[in-house]
Amino acid sequence: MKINSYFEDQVQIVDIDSVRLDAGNAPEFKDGILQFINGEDIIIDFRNLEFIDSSGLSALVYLHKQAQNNNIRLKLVNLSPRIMDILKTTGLVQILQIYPDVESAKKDI
Amino acid sequence: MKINSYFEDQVQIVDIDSVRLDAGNAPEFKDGILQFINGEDIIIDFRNLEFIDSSGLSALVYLHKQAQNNNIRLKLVNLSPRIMDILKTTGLVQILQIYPDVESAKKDI
Amino acid sequence: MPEKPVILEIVIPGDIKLLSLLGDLVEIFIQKTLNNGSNIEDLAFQMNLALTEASSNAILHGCKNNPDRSVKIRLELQNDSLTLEVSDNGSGFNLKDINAPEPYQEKGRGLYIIKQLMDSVEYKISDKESKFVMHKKIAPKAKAS
Amino acid sequence: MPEKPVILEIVIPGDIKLLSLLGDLVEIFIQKTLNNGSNIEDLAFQMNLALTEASSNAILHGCKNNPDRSVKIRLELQNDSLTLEVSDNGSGFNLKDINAPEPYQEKGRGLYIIKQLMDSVEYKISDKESKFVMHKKIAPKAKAS
Ligand SMILES: Nc1ncnc2c1ncn2[C@@H]1O[C@H](COP(=O)(O)OP(=O)(O)O)[C@@H](O)[C@H]1O
Ligand SMILES: Nc1ncnc2c1ncn2[C@@H]1O[C@H](COP(=O)(O)OP(=O)(O)O)[C@@H](O)[C@H]1O
Repeated sequence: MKINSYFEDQVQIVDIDSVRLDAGNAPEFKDGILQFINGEDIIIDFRNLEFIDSSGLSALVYLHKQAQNNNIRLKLVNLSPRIMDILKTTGLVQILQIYPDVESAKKDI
Repeated sequence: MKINSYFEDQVQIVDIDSVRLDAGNAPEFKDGILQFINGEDIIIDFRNLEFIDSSGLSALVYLHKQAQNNNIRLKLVNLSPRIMDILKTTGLVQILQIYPDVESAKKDI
Repeated sequence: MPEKPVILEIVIPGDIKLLSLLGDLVEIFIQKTLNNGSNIEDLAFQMNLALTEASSNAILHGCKNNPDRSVKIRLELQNDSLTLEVSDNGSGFNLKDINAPEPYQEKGRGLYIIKQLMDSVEYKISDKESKFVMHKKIAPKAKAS
Repeated sequence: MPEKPVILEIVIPGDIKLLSLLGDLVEIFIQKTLNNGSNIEDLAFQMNLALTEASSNAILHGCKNNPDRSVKIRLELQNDSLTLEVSDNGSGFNLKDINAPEPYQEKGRGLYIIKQLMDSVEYKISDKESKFVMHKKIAPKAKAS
């Protein structure tokens, strides 16, 4: 999994190249994102992601809680309709911060 | 399988959309091409083809012989390196008329 | 749909790095076997997810992620239904009521997701193996119009 | 490569329309299981072709293209070799010397192609089934440098 971080208009954006986030690579994803959770809000761009399982969801919940503990916001963008379905089924849309795209996530400060 | 025929500089060109030519669709291919074997030379453009089996090869041999009987030429173009390998292994490069692309097939009258 | 059932079986070592193979293969297999009908893509995706959940449980809980053990999956496609089976040689567990997990919970969403995707699930434990069986009805093939 | 073998089994009705499923699945399976090493793509393609040849024989000659019969394929991936098996319930045939076909011949290239692609082939007939078995050595996984 390649995790790539860059700044756009002073906002930290992280994108991952994986098409699948499952029990096989969720630990790597979790550790990879964790290092960016320090001073500033983060946007994770999931435009490449086509599949997520419950281990991937667990990683998102964990990272969301870590961000809260650090008083920053973790914003998830470009989630596919199928992944949105899974987030709805599991009730995670209620707690995670989800935006349609990078632009709308940047605007909401 | 879609078999599409058109004329370019008065030369008849036929292309097929299949990525596979095997025992499952070789009869359809054979019958589809047969109807174009009448008065004029034909170029078959295989740029979409990624796989051929012995039934596909048999169809090519049959069509080649039909063309010979009708005193026309059946030219095969845009064969992938892997398909060329199979034609070499089976000795069919010796009898079939193979060209790298449509242009070179058109030039060789 | 063909007259006889279509069956796919895969046996892999209990290694979580092989997990993605199983789900993706099942998705492709369903797409290619039932290659007409517009909702096949969704069905194939859902079965990928259900199988991935059951298989990661079999690998992580059943085999303790030990590649010297193995996990077997089996998909049987009938005319109007499909069955997914995931077996391991672990000691099994007690399949009780599967309830919706709390959003802030960090574990325990796998079986719940499976339950949402399938029509019924059962768990069979014998001396030889623990087998998780999942059923789904599928819409009969649409007639070409 | 994992410690235990990786096994793929598929059972389909004897219907030539399902032929492409088998070869493509085997190709994808090999690619995903041995997902490093540059010559994997070629190996996977060659096994697609060998399996397609043996399966079309099993469907057309073994099952007479009758979907009420079935064909079983099995791929076993070991550390340094792979075995492909194709079984049908037909009456079988006599595997003799496999010779290069004449270019103008319209049939009989399947077994010859298989022989070129594999290291060895055998044919086993029992009361229950006819089984065509193909072996291939594979280069051990290249160590990451
Ligand atoms: N194949 C299995 N072997 C042993 N225990 C299992 C198996 N599948 C599920 N379980 C048990 O069921 C529990 C719930 O599974 P699940 O809902 O998938 O959540 P999670 O795997 O995140 O804990 C697991 O924690 C485990 O104790
Ligand atoms: N599974 C099988 N069952 C019965 N006969 C078979 C089987 N496989 C191969 N054969 C016999 O071997 C012959 C040669 O096969 P092959 O080289 O693939 O060429 P083709 O299928 O074009 O005849 C077939 O014509 C058939 O008689």
